[in-house]
Amino acid sequence: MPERIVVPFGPQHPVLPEPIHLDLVLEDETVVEAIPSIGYIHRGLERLIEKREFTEYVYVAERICGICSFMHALCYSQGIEEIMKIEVPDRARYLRTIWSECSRLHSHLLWLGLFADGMGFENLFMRSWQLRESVLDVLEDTTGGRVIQGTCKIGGVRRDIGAEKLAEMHRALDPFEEQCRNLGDVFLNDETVKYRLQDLGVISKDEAYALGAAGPTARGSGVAIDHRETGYAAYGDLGFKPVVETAGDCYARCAVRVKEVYASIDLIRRAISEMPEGPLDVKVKGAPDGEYFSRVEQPRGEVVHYLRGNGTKHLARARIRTSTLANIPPLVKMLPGAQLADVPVVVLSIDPCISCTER
Amino acid sequence: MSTMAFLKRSPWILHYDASSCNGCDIEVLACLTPLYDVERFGIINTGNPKHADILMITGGINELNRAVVRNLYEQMPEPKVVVAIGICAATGGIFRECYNIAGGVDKVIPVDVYVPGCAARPEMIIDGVVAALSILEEKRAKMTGAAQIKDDARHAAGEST
Amino acid sequence: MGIFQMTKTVLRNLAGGPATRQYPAVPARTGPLTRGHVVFDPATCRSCSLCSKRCPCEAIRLDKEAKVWEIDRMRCIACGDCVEGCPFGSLTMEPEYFAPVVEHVVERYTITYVKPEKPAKKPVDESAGA
Amino acid sequence: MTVNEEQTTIGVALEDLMREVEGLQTGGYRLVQIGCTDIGGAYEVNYSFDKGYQFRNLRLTVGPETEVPSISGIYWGAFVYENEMHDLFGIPVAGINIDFKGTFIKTAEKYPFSVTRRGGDRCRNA
Amino acid sequence: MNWLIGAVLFLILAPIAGGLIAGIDRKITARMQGRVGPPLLQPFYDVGKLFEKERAVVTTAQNFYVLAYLIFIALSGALFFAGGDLLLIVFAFTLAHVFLVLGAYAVHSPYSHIGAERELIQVMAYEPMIILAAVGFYMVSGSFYVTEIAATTVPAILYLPGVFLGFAVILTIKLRKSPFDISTSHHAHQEIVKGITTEFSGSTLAQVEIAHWYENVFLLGFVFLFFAWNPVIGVVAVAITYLAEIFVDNVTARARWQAALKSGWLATLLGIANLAILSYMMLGGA
Amino acid sequence: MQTLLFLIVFPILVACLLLFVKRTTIRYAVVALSALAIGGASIYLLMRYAFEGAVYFAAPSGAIDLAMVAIEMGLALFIIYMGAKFRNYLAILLAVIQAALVVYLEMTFSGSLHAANNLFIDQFSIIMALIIGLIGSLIAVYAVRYMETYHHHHPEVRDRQTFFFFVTFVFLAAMFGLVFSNNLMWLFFFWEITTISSFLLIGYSETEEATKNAFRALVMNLLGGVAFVVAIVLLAATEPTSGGIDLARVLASPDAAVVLIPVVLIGFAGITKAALMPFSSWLLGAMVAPTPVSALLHSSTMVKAGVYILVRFSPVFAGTFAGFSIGLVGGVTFLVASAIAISRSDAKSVLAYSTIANLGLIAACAGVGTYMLVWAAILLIVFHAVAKALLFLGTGVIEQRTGSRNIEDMEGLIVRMPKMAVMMFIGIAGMFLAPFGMLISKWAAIEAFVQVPFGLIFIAILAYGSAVTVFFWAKWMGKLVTVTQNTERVEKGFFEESWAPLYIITGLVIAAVFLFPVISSMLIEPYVLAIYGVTAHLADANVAIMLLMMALLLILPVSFLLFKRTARHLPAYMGGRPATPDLHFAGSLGLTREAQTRNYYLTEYFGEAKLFRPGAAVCIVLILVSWILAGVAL
Ligand code: SF4
Ligand code: SF4
Ligand code: SF4
Ligand code: SF4
Ligand code: SF4
Ligand code: SF4
Ligand code: SF4
Ligand code: SF4
Repeated sequence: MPERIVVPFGPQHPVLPEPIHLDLVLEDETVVEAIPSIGYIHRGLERLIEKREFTEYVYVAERICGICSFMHALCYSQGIEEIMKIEVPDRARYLRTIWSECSRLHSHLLWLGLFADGMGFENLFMRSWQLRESVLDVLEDTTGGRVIQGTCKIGGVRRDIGAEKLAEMHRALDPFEEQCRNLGDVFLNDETVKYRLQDLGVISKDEAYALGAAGPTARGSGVAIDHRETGYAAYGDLGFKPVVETAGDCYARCAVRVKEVYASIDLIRRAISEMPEGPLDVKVKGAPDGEYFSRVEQPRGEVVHYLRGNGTKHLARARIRTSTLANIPPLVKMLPGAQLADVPVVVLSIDPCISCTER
Repeated sequence: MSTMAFLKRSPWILHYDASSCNGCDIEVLACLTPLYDVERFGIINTGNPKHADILMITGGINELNRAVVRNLYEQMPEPKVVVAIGICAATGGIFRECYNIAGGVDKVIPVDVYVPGCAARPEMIIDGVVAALSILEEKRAKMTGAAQIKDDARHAAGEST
Repeated sequence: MGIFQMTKTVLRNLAGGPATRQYPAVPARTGPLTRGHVVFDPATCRSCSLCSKRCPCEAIRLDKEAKVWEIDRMRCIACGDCVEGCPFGSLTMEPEYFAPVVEHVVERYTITYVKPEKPAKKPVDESAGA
Repeated sequence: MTVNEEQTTIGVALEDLMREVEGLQTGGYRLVQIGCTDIGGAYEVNYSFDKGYQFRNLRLTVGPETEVPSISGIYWGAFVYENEMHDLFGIPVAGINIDFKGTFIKTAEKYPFSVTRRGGDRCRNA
Repeated sequence: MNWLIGAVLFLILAPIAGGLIAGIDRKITARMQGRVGPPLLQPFYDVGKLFEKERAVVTTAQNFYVLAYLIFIALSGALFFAGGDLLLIVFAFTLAHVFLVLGAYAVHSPYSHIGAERELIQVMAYEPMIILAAVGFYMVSGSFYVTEIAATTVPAILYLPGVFLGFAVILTIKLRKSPFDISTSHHAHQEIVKGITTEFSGSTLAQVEIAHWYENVFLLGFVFLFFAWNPVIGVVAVAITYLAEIFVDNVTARARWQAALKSGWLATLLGIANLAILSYMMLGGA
Repeated sequence: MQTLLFLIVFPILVACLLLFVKRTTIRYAVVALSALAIGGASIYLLMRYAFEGAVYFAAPSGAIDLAMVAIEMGLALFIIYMGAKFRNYLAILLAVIQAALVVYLEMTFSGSLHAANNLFIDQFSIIMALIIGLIGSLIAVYAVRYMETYHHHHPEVRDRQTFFFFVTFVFLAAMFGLVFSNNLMWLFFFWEITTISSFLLIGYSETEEATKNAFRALVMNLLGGVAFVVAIVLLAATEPTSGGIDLARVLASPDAAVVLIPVVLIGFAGITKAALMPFSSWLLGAMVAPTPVSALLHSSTMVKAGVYILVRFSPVFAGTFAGFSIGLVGGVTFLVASAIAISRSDAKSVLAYSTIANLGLIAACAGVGTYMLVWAAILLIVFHAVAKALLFLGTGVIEQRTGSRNIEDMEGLIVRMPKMAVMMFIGIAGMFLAPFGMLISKWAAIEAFVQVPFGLIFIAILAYGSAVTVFFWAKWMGKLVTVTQNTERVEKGFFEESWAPLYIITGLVIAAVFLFPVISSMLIEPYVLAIYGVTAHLADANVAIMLLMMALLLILPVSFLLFKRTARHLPAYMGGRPATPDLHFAGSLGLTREAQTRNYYLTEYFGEAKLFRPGAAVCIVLILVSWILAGVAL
């Protein structure tokens, strides 16, 4: 009869770069109970809205999280634009799409690396992050920042990408895609990786839907929700289909992300070739009055910015619900029954981003 | 009492994400990867305070992590240095005025090097570690010196009795 | 067949040599847009205080009376908003990073711009430290 | 294929909340979020649901001390939002399936978003 | 007196060789990962550094067990290079590991204990194969003594290919290489922090590291025995074997303990099959 | 011969005396003095006969034989009575069969029921006598204090201490008789006495469980007893070629095929008594008895009678397929029982499985029966007896002191009961670490099996088995040495006297390593030489290395002094969470939790439920095969 082991897992833990803590109750190494707890990163930036004008708040929104910083800025800006009925110029919409997808690329590659690290596959981690650097280089060249871009603003974008740079990016996409596909092959076909991922942390389609799972966590279980389908930014013009896997295990969630990497490359390619000319932004006058639930598909799933203006320069409320928060209930269901060695893998399989979760 | 100073050639780091936005965080991790490869300098990210020489903290101090940061710092054997990565870790950065942010890391533990930037970039982080190394070496010298003094005192006491 | 999928990468890495950018032997890679740090030109600043108002981090402080312009390097997020906002081009964003320091740095400049017809340009008194 | 997103907000009374939520659940909606807003002396609690990108929002308005029933019996995952509601706003939620009892998000100042929070310093340049 | 020279040489040279091997290992690993990697002498810097650190313990007893671990690892290696009885060496080797495990147990710490349990699982996984390898050598050379095994003129590897493969599997466990670096790991982060070495720091950790160097040299010596009939081929084979281990380390994810145990035991079965065929041939031949 | 008789008769006298001693102090004095006498006598035996080889004594028979039969009938009646009382009809049936067979034997073969010499002694018997005389009597001494506390803790159990010690000493007497008998009828008589004694001791507490387990032991041993009688009947029937009931003659029998069947049957009796699979359950059930009983059963008596008989007859097994499959029964038992021990957290249960495993190993050696293996088997018997006695007695002390015999509850024993922890540590080390005896014996066994045809099977079993053994012992050791914080010492105040036997046995465990070369060259090697004409021994160089290791082990603790000085004490790593020194930390849901470190039990792979039945099934098949093969050989 196995005895119960109680292990304090985190907040500081080598495998999870962000502080999340779990009280693990194990029998031998099988998890019987895992209660997560957060709060180590809570800053309280929603209330910063009281101290920042709504235009300045974009900088704060970007720093809700440094990984999909662009997406947060985008989600926030789109919300304000919706309230203020601002029509964003076409070129800006396309540029936003390109940067969004670059963010998704670097985020997914980052995640793939961390995931490999979680499985103890150091070389794969190195390779993923090496590829990610090429995306970061593009981001730096086009926005001036590697991880915090600072190019999205209300009413459009702050920088353009010149034709020359666009052409260069387009040329670079093919070799990059090939490298990504080689990397993806390892994740999808390597036996040791499969052994670590398959049948682990299974969430059925119905369960995923009922628990409100978001993003690849939902899509890995066969729930086809992807907010890009609503056609914000330029997605409506580019045509978009969500990537869906049905197994609901860690392998499926990984596969979704691998395939989304390919899909992102494709979207960028199309966005570049269909890039319209035109202005980058429109002038923002007045202050927002009204409310809107702005939703954007982040690498980790849908994020909701609930924005409510009261006609002044300061919003009355900004409430940010991120995908990781929505994915915590599925995570709680996934852990019991896993092995201790699988705990980081399962936790990482929802791609937790504590920073934006806790705000 | 060695004067070899291996410490400078083998700084092992412990990275903790206090309340950063992940931006600086992932740049710290990026340092380990092929393009920056800090292992060139003998740096290893240990993830275990008992093995670490340099504590790298990203993000500011909030209500909950205050005790964690102090705990990690105390778990590290001397000599040790603290490198605050990013302006959040220096002053709280853009979140300085948030109700849950008490300020930079130096509110809780002594910080030896500040790496500014938002996000701090891998190259700056490398520079930060290099700056930390000489401080680390200073601390080691002081430590062995102190031990020497203590030793001498003990000898003196031993002889007098 | 799925075993050792990583072999290709390993062999390529061995054959191709390391991808490492040899910083610091090789200078850091930056682009023209790279936001490194803000540089202030005391000779052209007209103390309009727009920069300090726009700054989301309260990193810039301006004392119009004393003609002092300060930037707290430990607060600046290098967003570039002040640079964009300065109507007189007194601020520029340099791609080089601000080097790590052992103490908080607040840079203080005395504005040398003089209103008269011919603006005399001479940089004076640049002191770092806090 | 692009789906047009629609957002509808329906006010709901406290006593109807559970019924409405159950209705949405049987209707195949998923829970997107629960969020609160301080509207001066009272809270608006938004229960947001979605089905095929059609966004439905139940809006409950409650006084500062009113106890709100938990919907975690219907939507298991609601506990994250309800704990947050309690920790940040101080709204008492009754019967959460996983009740963190005020430790979900620990804050330096208690209930930082509550209507009774101190200060009205809306301007940083004061 | 030959045996004494072997033992003394081992005690002096093994740490140097072991540290260099570790340095080469890290360099090659880095290259396989597209990185430059640390200087060749990095392992020595690391150990030197550890000796410079403050002595910090959770409980004083931990140092005692680690020292015992080091001493007995060195002893078993020395016995090996002195040409002693292989079985006795294997048992001394086990004793050493039990001390390491006890060191981790002595500390009342969850991660340390989990590491200790996993280390024991590893011991359980590799021990049968090591014993079997010793028996295999006996069947080929008619002796358990390393001196005599090393002196045989028959190429042991030809008779013991299965045993060698099995040994290669457990060598991965012993060198703490992926996929079997479950109890503590030299690289890639691990869910149990640093497992068995979590609570060791400073000079104690340095001792663990030095013991590991001793151990590696000893293990490579063991590999050499398979090829001992021709020293040149032997050295080359040892190098190739080690390279293969580094390679496997770099192309696999870490396994769970179940897989480590099963692999170790299946490897043993392979060895048994090999020996069964061998003994059948010998019976038939006789 | 007087010494032999003294060792058999004196304990019986003491037993009768103890029936009338009610005060603990007086009982302690009596037991301690008799222990001294018995121990002294066995040492005298050693000095007197060690260099003489086998010596035979024509002890008076006739009247004694009759008395024995009478007592056997009486015992049968007693079993029938008990069986009726507790409705265990199987026991009655077996007792009746056995009695009937004995009567049949006496009636039909009275002519061939005599041995030239009823008693004998050789080096093997001396070793057994030493084990019984030293370890057995030390356990008896320990039991005096233990039983007093036992009744203190268990007021619900009827106090029958006088009876308890009576049976204990009868038990010792029977064991002496058993190892000195050359007459198989005598041997069988003592054999039956040990069965009954253990039955009475296991059922001591008179609880339902105790009674049930006592009967299980009884039934299984009676089964062996029946086989034993059948064997004697067969031997008596084939007296001219087989040698009848004269042990020496049977062993020297010219017609090995004839004696093989009876010897295999006796081997079967040995298997039941040695609690090999599938009969292990009686020994496991015996754990309900007070700890000294377990110590007795496991280390110096009872099961040792089982393996004694197997080793005695191993020259007959040697080289036969029947013997080989008996050896396999032992081998499988060794592997399965060791594996199951992993999944147990009850200290006594672990000890029990480990005993079964080691008996299995001894049986494996005996069954295959080459000279080297017999040498190894006897080594195993010796080392197992000392180390196991220490462990049982230690567990008993710990249980009485801390209220638990769960291994998990022994966490931090090094802080709470440092002396006890060190003794347990040594005991456990004695079970599986180089250079202690058990490991040396295993090593010897491996070297021996290599040279046996098909020995590879045993090598494989040993390789896996010893790996498994390392796992469960080391994790137990680990629990002992964990330095916990904030735990009080509970060692003080324990009856100081009961430490004496523990100290002595601890000394014996260590001494066994140093004396091992002496024991081997003085007793075991001559015995093996006498029987096989060749003998085994360890190479001198290896002995030297082992002694060096032992010396290192003894010196190492001195290095402790080195560490005392400057180290700074840090709390354990708790994921950065602030925690108290006793590992309480702030957990989720606002609860304060305690980090718990527990051993692994790997039940999924090594659970009793998973392994016991398959193991038992394999062993049953092997036993049947051994009979068939014996039959075929004929
Ligand atoms: S999910 Fe949130 S925290 Fe994570 S990368 Fe995106 S915005 Fe950042
Ligand atoms: S300094 Fe900037 S990038 Fe770094 S953690 Fe703070 S907000 Fe994020
Ligand atoms: S204090 Fe900061 S925010 Fe306020 S005016 Fe000065 S620079 Fe601007
Ligand atoms: S760059 Fe941004 S943060 Fe820095 S001073 Fe200018 S506006 Fe402020
Ligand atoms: S720097 Fe530019 S914006 Fe700032 S005060 Fe001077 S002129 Fe105005
Ligand atoms: S403008 Fe003045 S009164 Fe108004 S909120 Fe700001 S500080 Fe307060
Ligand atoms: S008046 Fe309003 S917008 Fe202006 S500074 Fe004050 S709070 Fe901000
Ligand atoms: S800072 Fe000055 S201008 Fe801005 S809101 Fe406050 S008072 Fe008004």
